[in-house]
Amino acid sequence: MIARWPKSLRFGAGIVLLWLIAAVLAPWLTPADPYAIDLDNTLRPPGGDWLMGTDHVGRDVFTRVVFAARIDIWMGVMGVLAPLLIGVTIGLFAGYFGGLFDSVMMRIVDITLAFPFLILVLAIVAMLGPGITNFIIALALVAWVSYARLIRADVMVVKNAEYVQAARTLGFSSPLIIFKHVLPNTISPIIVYAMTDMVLVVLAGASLGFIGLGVQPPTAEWGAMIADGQAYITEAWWVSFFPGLAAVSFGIGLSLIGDGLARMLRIGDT
Amino acid sequence: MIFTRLLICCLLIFLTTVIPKSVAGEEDEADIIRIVSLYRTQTLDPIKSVFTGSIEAFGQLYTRLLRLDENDELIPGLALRWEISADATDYTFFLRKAKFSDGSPITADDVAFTLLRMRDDPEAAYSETVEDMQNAWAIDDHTLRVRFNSANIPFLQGVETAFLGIVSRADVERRGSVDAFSDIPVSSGPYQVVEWRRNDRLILEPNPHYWRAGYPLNDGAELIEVVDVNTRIAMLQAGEVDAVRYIQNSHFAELSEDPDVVLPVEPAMRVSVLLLNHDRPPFSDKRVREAAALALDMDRITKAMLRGRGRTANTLLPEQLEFYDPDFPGWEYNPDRARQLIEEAGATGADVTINITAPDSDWEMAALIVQSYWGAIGLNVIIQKMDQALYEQRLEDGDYDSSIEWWYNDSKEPDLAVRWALCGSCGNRAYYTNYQNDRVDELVEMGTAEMDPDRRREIYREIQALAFRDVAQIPLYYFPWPNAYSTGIEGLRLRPSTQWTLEEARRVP
Amino acid sequence: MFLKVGKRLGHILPVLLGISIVSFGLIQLTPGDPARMILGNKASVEAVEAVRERMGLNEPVLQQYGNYMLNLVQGDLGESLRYQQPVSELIMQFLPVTGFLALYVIVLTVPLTILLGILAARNRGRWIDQLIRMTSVLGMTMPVFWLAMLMLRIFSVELGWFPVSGFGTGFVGHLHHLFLPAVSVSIYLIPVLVRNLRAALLEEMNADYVVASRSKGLPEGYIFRRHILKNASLPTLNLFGVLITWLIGGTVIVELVYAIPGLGTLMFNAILGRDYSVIQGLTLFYAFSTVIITLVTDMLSALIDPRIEL
Amino acid sequence: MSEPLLKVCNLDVSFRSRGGETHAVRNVSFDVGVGEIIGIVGESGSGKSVSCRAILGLLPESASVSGRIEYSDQNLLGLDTEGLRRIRGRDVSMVFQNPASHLDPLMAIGAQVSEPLIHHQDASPTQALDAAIERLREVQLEHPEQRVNSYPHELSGGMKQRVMIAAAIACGPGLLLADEPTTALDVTVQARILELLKSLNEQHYLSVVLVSHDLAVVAQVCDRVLVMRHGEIVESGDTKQVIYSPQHPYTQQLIESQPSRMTIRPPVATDTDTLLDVSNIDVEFASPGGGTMRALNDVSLILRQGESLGVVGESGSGKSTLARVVMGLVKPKSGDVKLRGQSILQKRNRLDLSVCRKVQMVFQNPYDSLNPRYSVYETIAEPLERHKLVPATKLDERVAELMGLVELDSSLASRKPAQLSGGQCQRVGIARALAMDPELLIADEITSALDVTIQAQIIALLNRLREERGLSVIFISHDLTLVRSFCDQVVVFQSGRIVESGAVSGVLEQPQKSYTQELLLSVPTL
Repeated sequence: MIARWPKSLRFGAGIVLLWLIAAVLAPWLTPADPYAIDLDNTLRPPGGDWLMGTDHVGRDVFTRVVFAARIDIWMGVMGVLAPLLIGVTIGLFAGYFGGLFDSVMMRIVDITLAFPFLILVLAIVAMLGPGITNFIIALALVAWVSYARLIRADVMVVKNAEYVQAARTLGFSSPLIIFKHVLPNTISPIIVYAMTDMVLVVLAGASLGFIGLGVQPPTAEWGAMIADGQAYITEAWWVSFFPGLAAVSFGIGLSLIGDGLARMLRIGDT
Repeated sequence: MIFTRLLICCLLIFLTTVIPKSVAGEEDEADIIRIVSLYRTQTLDPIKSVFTGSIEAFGQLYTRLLRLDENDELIPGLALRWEISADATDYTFFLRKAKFSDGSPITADDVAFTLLRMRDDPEAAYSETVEDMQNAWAIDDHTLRVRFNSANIPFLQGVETAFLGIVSRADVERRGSVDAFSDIPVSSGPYQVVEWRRNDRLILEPNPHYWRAGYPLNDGAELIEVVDVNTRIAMLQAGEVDAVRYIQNSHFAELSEDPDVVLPVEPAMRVSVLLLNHDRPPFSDKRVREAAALALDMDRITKAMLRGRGRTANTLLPEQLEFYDPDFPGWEYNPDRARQLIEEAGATGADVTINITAPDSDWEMAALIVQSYWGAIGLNVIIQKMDQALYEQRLEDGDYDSSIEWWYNDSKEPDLAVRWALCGSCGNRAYYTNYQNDRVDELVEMGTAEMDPDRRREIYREIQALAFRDVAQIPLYYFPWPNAYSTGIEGLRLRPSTQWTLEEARRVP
Repeated sequence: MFLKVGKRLGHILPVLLGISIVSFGLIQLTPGDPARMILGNKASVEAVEAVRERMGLNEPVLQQYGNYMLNLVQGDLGESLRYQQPVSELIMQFLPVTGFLALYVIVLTVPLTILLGILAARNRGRWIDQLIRMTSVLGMTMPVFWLAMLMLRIFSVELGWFPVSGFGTGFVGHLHHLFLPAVSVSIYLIPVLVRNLRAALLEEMNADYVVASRSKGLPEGYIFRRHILKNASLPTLNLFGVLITWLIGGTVIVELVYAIPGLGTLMFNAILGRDYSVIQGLTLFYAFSTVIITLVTDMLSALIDPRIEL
Repeated sequence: MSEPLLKVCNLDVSFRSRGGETHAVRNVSFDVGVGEIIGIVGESGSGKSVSCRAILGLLPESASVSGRIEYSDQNLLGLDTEGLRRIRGRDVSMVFQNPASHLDPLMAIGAQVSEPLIHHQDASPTQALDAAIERLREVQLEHPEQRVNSYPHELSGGMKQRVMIAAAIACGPGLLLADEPTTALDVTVQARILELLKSLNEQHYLSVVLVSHDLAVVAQVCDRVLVMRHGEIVESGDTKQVIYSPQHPYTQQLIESQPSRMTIRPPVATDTDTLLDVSNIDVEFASPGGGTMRALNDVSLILRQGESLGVVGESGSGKSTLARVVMGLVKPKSGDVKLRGQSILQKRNRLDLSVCRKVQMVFQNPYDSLNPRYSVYETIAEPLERHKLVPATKLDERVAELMGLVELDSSLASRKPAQLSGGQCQRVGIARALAMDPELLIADEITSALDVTIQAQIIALLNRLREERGLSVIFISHDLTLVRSFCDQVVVFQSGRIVESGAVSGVLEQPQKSYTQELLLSVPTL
């Protein structure tokens, strides 16, 4: 099975799997407590007791980078899953039934799209208060439109396919047709998009962290760590470099998976 | 073919961007002082905001009756001299001849108008100074009388604050209270506005009619607003600005090694504190508050946060204030006692939030340190970082457990400080902590009216001691202004009262 | 044609109405008080109340919305609560900067995208293709603010080639000041567009009409330019349109890092200061420009592709 | 016979893929004389198109070609890209199967016809355009002066094919390779395109290689025929000789599978009860340009129990719309459909099960009509399971039974559509319909995408089902000969109306309407 995967998919899956393992085994892989501050050992360079050095309050950067995988993976997954579920459901029904529901939903999509993404998220986060859960809620409220649009376009095509017509002539109920016949045949590009989107979610989280509305301290999260560390870039490059490296490698892993999946499922030829 | 065309295209773009450097060269070099700051100019009406950014601008636009010398002592400003009645209710100021930026004379009537406006305008942000004022009127063009209902000692310090910058009665009445201060107000101070690009910068040029002859020493100034601290510092290092307001802990090491930058220790009349909500468990229990204070190793915190640039706070008043008690012992670090108190209060494992504003890496760092110390005595600390508006709202609503803050006083006069920070009945619920001690409130009123300096000293000493023992707030440290300056200019500093000596600044020849 | 454009513009009215309702609702639900944000925390409760009263914030929500819409119908976006300056004036103050930046990004992005897209597609699977793909992924996964900060440190502070902040004066000055910001945005945009163009090119290269053109004996270069590139440009053009709309509202971070007084900075400050009318006005402006840009993209598509009707 | 224009010797083509090498063409040799039309016939995958494309070097990079291809003594296989380019379009040119996809949608047709002139004869754009107008006139495109500025999507399929031919003959080549040039077209259009090719051949002494899956088409215009199967030529020779005395068994099978040659004895309906009564159906669709388009106009017909009704007409004439109205997939504007006297017009989105069980449909496109994610077993079992038509314990048994009924090997049960052939897919579609145990089966062009031999098998299967189960069938087809051999009654559709109807023997032997006559005349027969 794996042997038949495209090279990029195997490579990408490998990277992501490594991070998954790191996230699960974080407490056993790391030498320190990710939240323990040590004011006697701030901004220590990499090497010796600290594989990747320490940050401005003396926390072990390596430990935090590994622990951050937990948050970032969770954020990526939830930040994609929630809008995916909402968007796919709405897109499926809107595309399949058309009519008033479709028109209303598409107007809502228009409205959401016309809002600048980051600003909408910013407003929602300001409204609900900061924190990772609210960030994901904000994402879900905004990002579903991309999924809805994507799947709706495909549903419009697939619903006219003869096998869907056939399912109708067999007297199947609409939900059955939608979930058993339409959904499985429209979901592949969504999955590929979701992979790219996951990169964007992690990045958006980091951007929000830069404005200070991302995850709450002292949570170890790559974006927040980069944002915290960049102030020390001349004094202690390692504080932001290693989380940056982690985020980029995770992003590359996801992109490669997206590429590979696209190739395997023959969606476009990338 | 298509490739060559595209390549040429890319090349052209590159050239057009790199060439300007050599063609345009340096921009015009008039002697303009540029200051970049996190803080925004929100309004140009001196009574309408107490936010730092606005105050810094007010000082440049509006002169006051008194001003400060280089040692920050009161000296004559617009008023050449003044007399105070024996019961300290009547103040008479004798004004010098001076003009507004529009060329009209500054009269005693304008000053009276300024004072009354602050007292009467419902939108006046901070009118404590003139709250008790009975009236202010011009005896003649150059003589002003101010009368209070009862003795008012702090007033003299109060007239120096930027909020009492003198505005033109004729202009305010002509344009109206709102329009007179939008865009280009009539100024009485060293500068007048060239352009106010809201959300970006305030561009100033010298006021040709400024009464201090020969000042400003420069050709103008720009107060620039930039959100990101890294950008502010990069601007200084690239020579785009002459001074940076509010650098953070993270950049001290880098900047102190930069030969073109100076990092003077500029005292500020402010104190960094941990606000505790007295209305909400667990901090409604004095034992928990005390434990929270005892749990903190203040000297370690100060050292970590200030890198040797300031002192641990030993009382709740800024050290620059008059009647500050330098001998007060402050908190000792005693985690064992703290843990014991927490257990006694049954607060072990209690959830406690610390609110901080974002994005501010220093507050985050302080919060992390406090979290670690409080965690050691059995409190479960949750840090909540939020944007300023939300933060203020929560503070005002009393919807918080604790909060890392600093506050400053506009003058050396402790009256305003205690009213603001410690007096439970003075309007702000002791800085929204809901701290209430009737004796403190009583002492505050006594302090305002007491004329004998020694007795005043006793009053404020008692206030400091009482509030400290009640753990009204936990004082952390006194910290200087974290400003950085280019070595290319001289004469510029930020006074303890948040005023620039901009008119005295100039480029080093 | 004009009729269709008019009809399209007519369609945006309900969208704009929806947006105004949503943004109004969002603002009302967001905690924080604009009056407090002007006066400061030392200000008395009475002063805050007085300011709220003047701003009309104490009126019932529906009435506030009604007033707002009444003004809007007359073409008035209202006044900034914080600055008492007409919102339209504020937008006009910041718009040229963002507009210039957006154009700059387009000028940087388009030729490079075409160049790299073609290089990658024509050398599919070879090292140059792999290199372009890997750098693209890198460009996409690098946090914008981090990259921007690094470039600022290297090119502005260390090397002194470009200014750190601001917009500069004169056309050349603008070009010079906005170079790094434009590059920062392009580094994110180009990979997205190159991937898209590469995929479209590869798809078109296998199209039937390409074989047919070859059977007519047309030179490969000609086929590529006149047939493949033109056909492949359509999806990329659409994506480009989407990205430009994103650009107008999405350069907040870049604007903050390079201290550029653009619309993103304005929006950021308005949100932080709870300057309701500015947030509303800007949101509507964004929405409107999104629709206009989409319309322009569609018109361009229709110009290239005779099958597309507006 | 003089020296041949094109000589193909021992042509071998194989494709490299991840799975290894596949041989598409083996040892193919033939030649084409000056002014000759030769036909290459074969079913899908027989290597006919590949051989044709190999001549001009138009195969993808993964193909490796060996052998010799000589055009006027020049070995085409030995030429570099530039050399080949000079030959293409000038000496040898090609027209393709699907004119819609082989024309650049973004370029005006005038420019597309001018292109070879500009590149081979250094003509200026205006000269080339004038010449292009001439060529378009030659291929009998009406009003070529105005049409040059049209885009492909504004033309009909036949017109597009004419444009492609005009571009191919623009530089006056000696040889035209025509790869299934009429497959996607209606019969009447097909006839005219074939006529055009013939006249070009006569007027310009143009040699033509005509590739087709339809032996009848080839027989109509070609001097000689090659029959290909599995990449090899199995028989070749003079057209008459191959058709009347085929040597190879495959050729024989091919000829026997021709609808006109099919030896099917349709069962005669004995029951005279009316099963389906369609009366005065009007259907309107919103057309993309605004306004409405009338797809069916006052259509009425009657189907008796056990009968087979043929519905014929060109594409867009409303045949399929009728099927969808009967199935309840399309709601008519007015009119009624009665099954055994009861109206079955649907109100709700979900179709009424009682109607579904009586009327079932089989679709045109074998692959598209099956859910690509379902195995054969799942596809057939789904209706049984959902509607609980059999107890769960009997499910496997019933699926096996249905598969047997449509002559599907039980080993295919776990396969997905992508792993099946077109004919197998179509059998699965029939089995799925039969699972509902219907009385009426609507077959909508179910063989049009299949090779003739497979078509013959499917028709035989349908016929058997009619015989065994007394199934009534509405058989929709564009192929009149097929209808003639399979149906009792026929209705002829033109532009949404029924122009003629009646018993097959009557209508098709002695058509009354000119349209029906034209349809009949256009059908190529052996």
